[in-house]
Amino acid sequence: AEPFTVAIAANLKYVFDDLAAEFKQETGIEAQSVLNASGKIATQVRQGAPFDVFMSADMEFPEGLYKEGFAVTAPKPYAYGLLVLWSQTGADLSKGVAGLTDAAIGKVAIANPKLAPFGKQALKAMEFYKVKVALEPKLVYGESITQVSQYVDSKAVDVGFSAKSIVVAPETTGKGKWVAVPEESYEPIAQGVVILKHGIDNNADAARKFYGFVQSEKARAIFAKNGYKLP
Amino acid sequence: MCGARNQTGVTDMGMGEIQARFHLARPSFTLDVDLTLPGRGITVLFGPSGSGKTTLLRCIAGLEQPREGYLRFQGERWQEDAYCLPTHRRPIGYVFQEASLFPHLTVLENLRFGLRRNTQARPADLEAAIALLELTPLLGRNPANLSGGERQRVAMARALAVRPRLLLMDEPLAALDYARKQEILPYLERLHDNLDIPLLYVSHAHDEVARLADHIVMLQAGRVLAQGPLLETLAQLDTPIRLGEDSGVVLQAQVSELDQEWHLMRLAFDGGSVWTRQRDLPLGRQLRVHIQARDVSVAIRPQTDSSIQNQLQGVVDAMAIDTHPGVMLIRVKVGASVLIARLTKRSASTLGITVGQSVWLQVKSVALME
Amino acid sequence: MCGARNQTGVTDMGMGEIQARFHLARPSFTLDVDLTLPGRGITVLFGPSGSGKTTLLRCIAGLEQPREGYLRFQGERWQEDAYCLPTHRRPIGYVFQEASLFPHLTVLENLRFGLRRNTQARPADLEAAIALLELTPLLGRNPANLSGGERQRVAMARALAVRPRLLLMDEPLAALDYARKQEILPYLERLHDNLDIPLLYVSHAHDEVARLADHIVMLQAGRVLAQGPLLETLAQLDTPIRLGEDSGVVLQAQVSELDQEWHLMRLAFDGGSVWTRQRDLPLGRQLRVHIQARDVSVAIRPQTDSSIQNQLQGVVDAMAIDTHPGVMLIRVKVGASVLIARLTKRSASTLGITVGQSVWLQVKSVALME
Amino acid sequence: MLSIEDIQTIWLTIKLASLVTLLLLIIGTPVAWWLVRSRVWWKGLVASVVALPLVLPPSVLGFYLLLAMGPQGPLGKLTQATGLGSLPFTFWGLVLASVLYSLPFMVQPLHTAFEAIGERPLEVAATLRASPLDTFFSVVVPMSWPGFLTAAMLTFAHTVGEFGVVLMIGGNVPGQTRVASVQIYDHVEALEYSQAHTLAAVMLLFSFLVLLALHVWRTQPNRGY
Amino acid sequence: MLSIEDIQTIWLTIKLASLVTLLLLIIGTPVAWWLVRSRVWWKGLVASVVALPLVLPPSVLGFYLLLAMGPQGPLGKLTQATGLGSLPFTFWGLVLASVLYSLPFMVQPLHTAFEAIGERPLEVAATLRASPLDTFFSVVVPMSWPGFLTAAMLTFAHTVGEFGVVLMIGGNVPGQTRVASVQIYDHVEALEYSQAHTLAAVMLLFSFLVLLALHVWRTQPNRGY
Ligand SMILES: Nc1ncnc2c1ncn2[C@@H]1O[C@H](COP(=O)(O)OP(=O)(O)OP(=O)(O)O)[C@@H](O)[C@H]1O
Ligand SMILES: Nc1ncnc2c1ncn2[C@@H]1O[C@H](COP(=O)(O)OP(=O)(O)OP(=O)(O)O)[C@@H](O)[C@H]1O
Ligand code: MOO
Ligand SMILES: [Mg+2]
Ligand SMILES: [Mg+2]
Repeated sequence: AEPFTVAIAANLKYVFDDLAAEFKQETGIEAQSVLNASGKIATQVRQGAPFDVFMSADMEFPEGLYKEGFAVTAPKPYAYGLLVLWSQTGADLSKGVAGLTDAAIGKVAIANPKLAPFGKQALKAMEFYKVKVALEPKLVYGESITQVSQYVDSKAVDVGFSAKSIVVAPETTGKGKWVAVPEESYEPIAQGVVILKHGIDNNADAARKFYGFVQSEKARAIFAKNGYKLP
Repeated sequence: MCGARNQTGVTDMGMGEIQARFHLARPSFTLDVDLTLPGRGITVLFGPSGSGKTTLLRCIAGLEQPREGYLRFQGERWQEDAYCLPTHRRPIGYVFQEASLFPHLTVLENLRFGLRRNTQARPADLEAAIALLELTPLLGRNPANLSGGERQRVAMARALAVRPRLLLMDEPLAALDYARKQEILPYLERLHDNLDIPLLYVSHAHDEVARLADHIVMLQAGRVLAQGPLLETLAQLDTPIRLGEDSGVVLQAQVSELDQEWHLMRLAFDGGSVWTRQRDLPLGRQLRVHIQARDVSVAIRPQTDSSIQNQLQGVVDAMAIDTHPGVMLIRVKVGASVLIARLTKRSASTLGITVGQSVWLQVKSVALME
Repeated sequence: MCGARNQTGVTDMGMGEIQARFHLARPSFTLDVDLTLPGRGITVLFGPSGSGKTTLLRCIAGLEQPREGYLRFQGERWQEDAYCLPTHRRPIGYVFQEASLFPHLTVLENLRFGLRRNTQARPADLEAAIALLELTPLLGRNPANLSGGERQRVAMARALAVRPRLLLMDEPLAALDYARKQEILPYLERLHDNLDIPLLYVSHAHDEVARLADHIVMLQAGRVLAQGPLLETLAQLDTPIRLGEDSGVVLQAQVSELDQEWHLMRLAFDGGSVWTRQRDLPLGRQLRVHIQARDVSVAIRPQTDSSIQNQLQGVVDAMAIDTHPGVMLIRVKVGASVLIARLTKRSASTLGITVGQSVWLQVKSVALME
Repeated sequence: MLSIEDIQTIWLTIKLASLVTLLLLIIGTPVAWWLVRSRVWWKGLVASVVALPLVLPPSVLGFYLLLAMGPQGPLGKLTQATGLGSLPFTFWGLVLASVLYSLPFMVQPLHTAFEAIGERPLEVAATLRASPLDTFFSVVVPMSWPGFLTAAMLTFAHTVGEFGVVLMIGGNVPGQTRVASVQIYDHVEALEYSQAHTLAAVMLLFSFLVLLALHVWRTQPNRGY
Repeated sequence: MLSIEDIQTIWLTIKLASLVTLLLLIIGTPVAWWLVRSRVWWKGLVASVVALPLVLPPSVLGFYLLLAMGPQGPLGKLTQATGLGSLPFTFWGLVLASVLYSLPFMVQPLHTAFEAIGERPLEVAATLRASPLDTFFSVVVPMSWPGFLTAAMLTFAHTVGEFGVVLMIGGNVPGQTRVASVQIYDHVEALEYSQAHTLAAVMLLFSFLVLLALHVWRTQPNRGY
């Protein structure tokens, strides 16, 4: 039989290793991951990609797939992404988003608001603090939230709007400073999961089990540990 | 080049001849020839620089696509209307005016290139060509590391090694020194005696023309000015072919006597004989002798006590002005043969030479060519 | 090529000479020469194919980097130990053995290439070269569309147009026909008379050697076999230089009489005179005549009633065997001059010719070269 | 250090790049030769179209290729009708996409190299009985050796580094379409920088050695070319 | 239809690609010539290093370039010390990155073309008083014209299509570093397919015309080359 394949949004890469290990222990089923940007996964699914379950970085892509019949379950949020401000150049983050207008702070990176939900929410937070116009000249746009992390990591920007899941990851601990963006200033990013038509046709059992597993307590614990807010 | 259409030359009634008719127009030059060349022997293409010698050879090889072309080789159709036998199907050997060796192959690989592609060719031919042209020490070399003459020798051997049925050579000996030419010319002569391969040969060198040509084609500005068997053509005093200082006649002769003591031999021709330096030739051997007009002097009485020992009696047949107004050529019948002498007009006048007069021709023995 | 180091040739006490010493080792060839060439006139490099003529020219041009090299041109240091004047700083004109035109330039652009880069050069020189070599109809053409001879003419004009102080020519006339050679040779002669440019000339053609050379260098297998002024060298019977059929001497002569009626002129040299075809030359004009041994016959008495009108009395000075055992050369002193005659041994024996004997030489007037 | 997965991706990369280079040698050579020899007026159009894939961003090109190769696309319909099955997300789909994308890197240098040979060697070969095909292999190919090496180097290196098209068409399936460039991307996305650096360093070193070997071979004095 | 923003990105792309092509002509030409003429043993190493940027996935290469050009990177320190300021997220940063990334597309075809000229034309030029530099411009450059065109075409097309490096270094800043390739990508990612198709079509058409013009120029019979 075909291996059971889960297409995952790029930001889930390291969480997934924990999830898959746990899932294997529980069910004995090996879940293989295919990583890509959520939008690209959606496009590939429409073109017949052999993916069984899709864990997106937002709700819109799985929603679209469901409406068009490529997904067989309505999308369900499995976790919420949280915004943080991250710096490795020693910028002063104590004044939060409002303090980014300080002349001592140079470039600020956000994910492309057109493409990435994290970017959209970052703009929302800036609007909330009424600094959007003032910050505009400082902004640079990453393709995804990971690229924002690379900008921070390379110290090419002073501050980036990153995800909490990234700054708490073992790979980044101890690198610079981060502060959470208060949740009242934006909407935490709902990330949805769906079973795909290919999954039902080819790996129905594994797909259903995994779909259930993602919402289980064990999985929730893993998400929480990795910096996601739980539904 | 001729398109690689997949037809083969349809064979006709064999006629042993080469019939060539080409019309090829270029911005500043038009080749327009209609020739019937003998199917054996050596035909020399002669003419000033830019007269179309190379272009004509290329047409015959199928390397040019003339607007109008008709070519039949020994009855085989090589070109006619839209039909054109591709070059690689023509059993030719071609020596280009520039040696054109393959730069990516060694000398030996160059030589083997055609051999490998031709079932007719025998390795022995290649070995003979290598020996003749003294290529053994060069075989492993790169063409870029050869001297000009060495390159040309390799190109000749390469063309000879494919055992062609028609040899096309564009000034193959131009870069070679006298001694080497003297070695190669007899080989080309033998080739022509033994193998019956017709050879079209472009040359500017009068000694090559005189020595090799059976047939001569004179080109000028893309047109044929004159053509014919060498002997006839050279004996015509009013021919437009001027071999410069080398006007003369070629006689068919036979070794008729050997003088071992003085290393001389007597060559008999129809109407007389001349003594010349001995060569390693057997009695009875047929050969051609070239007697240049400049080496023939005229007397109205036999001359004695002179080192000129070849004296022939004959009758003045025709007289003509040469290229210079002070000089003239006279044609003298010696038996069935014809010789040409050059002398100043003043001498002709002083001696009172007229057509029909009996004269003594003096030929310096050493000036004969074998 | 010589490295483009930024030194300039240091000028020495001018000596008007070319001193050249090169040692260049290649896998199968070693050039090892030590020459002093005259700083004016024409020096012909002569030798069999592969003897190193091209390599020597390239060393002089600075295109080869010999392991040991020493070169001084008219007192200027061009090469010595590690020092080497880069080619583009040497005031030379070079005609390569293969025409080597720039394929991306038209004929005219090729000709102008050197002109533009040389403040010494004058456009008039280029115009003269274009006229002489009849290049006007070719000026707009692409080198790829030229015939072999046309390419070579363009290459010659290109080298002449830079007004060099030393001309290096590698068989420049090899691809040219007789008539064209006859036009270009006088130009090269004049060049040498008027401009005082020394010319190093590689040639296989004996007529070119005889006609052009003041000095001759004979190369064999990378070494100098013989060298010296042409007149001396050719008059030495035991010289290793064998110009094949063209052995002979060159005499300095003067136009001393014109016969307008018969279009003849008399050329006087030290010890005698000969009649030859008239040329467009004034009375008193100095020139060189080449008398080939094959055109001289020997008699022990004056001859009459013969078309040979030039008879010279002299004394046999030396006798030697020629390349062929049946033939010999004899040297005859005519006044202060020396002539060489070739005759068969049998004739020599029959006539009883010995050293010290008085003889009559017959020279066919038309065989003289101007 | 490198994980077994990393090594698998390297192996897949070498397989893909070698295969693409080989296929492009087979496809690109006649295309380039045709571009040099043909006298039709529209060959300029073809030459330009060949270079076009380059100007699209790889992932966008990948998107269009995916549309073409997908079940509704013209290419997809064709492959399914002919029983070849679906190409996207398979190794052969990757190969096809890379071939299309790297075509100009093969064709352009060969075009230049073929042009530089000129007429004369072809004429000489014809007078020595070599058919046009024979001449091509025995004269044109060896004489344009440096051009072939340049073309192969550019194609190989470009296929190794390619990633936008590969990710789109291949779908990052382990063991099938997850080549090293995608794996490096994965590592970077997971902020596993040290793994990313190691894998990148290995790829660089390997490619450096391949390129160096090709270069040394090319300039070897006594190869006779 | 195209929005004003789209047109701005096209303009930026043309500016970037032209500038990069021009700069690479200036930089790549001496590098390629040196590779052909030099006799030092380590030139093979240099030749291989020149081609190396190709084998890294563009976004990874972009990341390394970003590290180098960032305030702590060696290049960044240099530009800041010399008063050139910070390069990432600026147009000139893009130019620099593209130049590095496209270097092999310029150098490799030129290398092949220069090699094909051989010694003789250089020798002839020297006997006609042309200095080595003069010879280079009056003989080598015109004789390797097709190589220059190939190199310029590949470089131009590749820079137009490049996107991984550009996105990373440029930071997608409108009017400064948001070139057409990034814009098309954004449209596709945002599912704005019709805008993506239009912009892609315009870029394709434009590039096609540029390539076609170069090609026609190259094969024009009476250019004398
Ligand atoms: N490819 C070409 N395109 C245009 N004209 C050409 C081409 N090749 C030769 N010609 C011209 O055609 C004429 C004949 O050239 P061809 O090469 O046949 O002369 P040739 O008799 O061989 O002269 P040579 O003895 O100098 O080699 C010349 O005037 C030459 O300029
Ligand atoms: N680049 C080279 N590398 C190695 N050997 C060479 C090279 N060029 C020439 N030779 C050899 O050096 C010798 C002399 O060559 P050169 O070209 O000087 O001869 P040449 O006297 O000019 O002959 P030709 O009259 O045939 O032109 C020849 O044996 C030749 O094979
Ligand atoms: O789909 Mo993502 O995780 O926003 O790059
Ligand atoms: Mg010719
Ligand atoms: Mg030579």
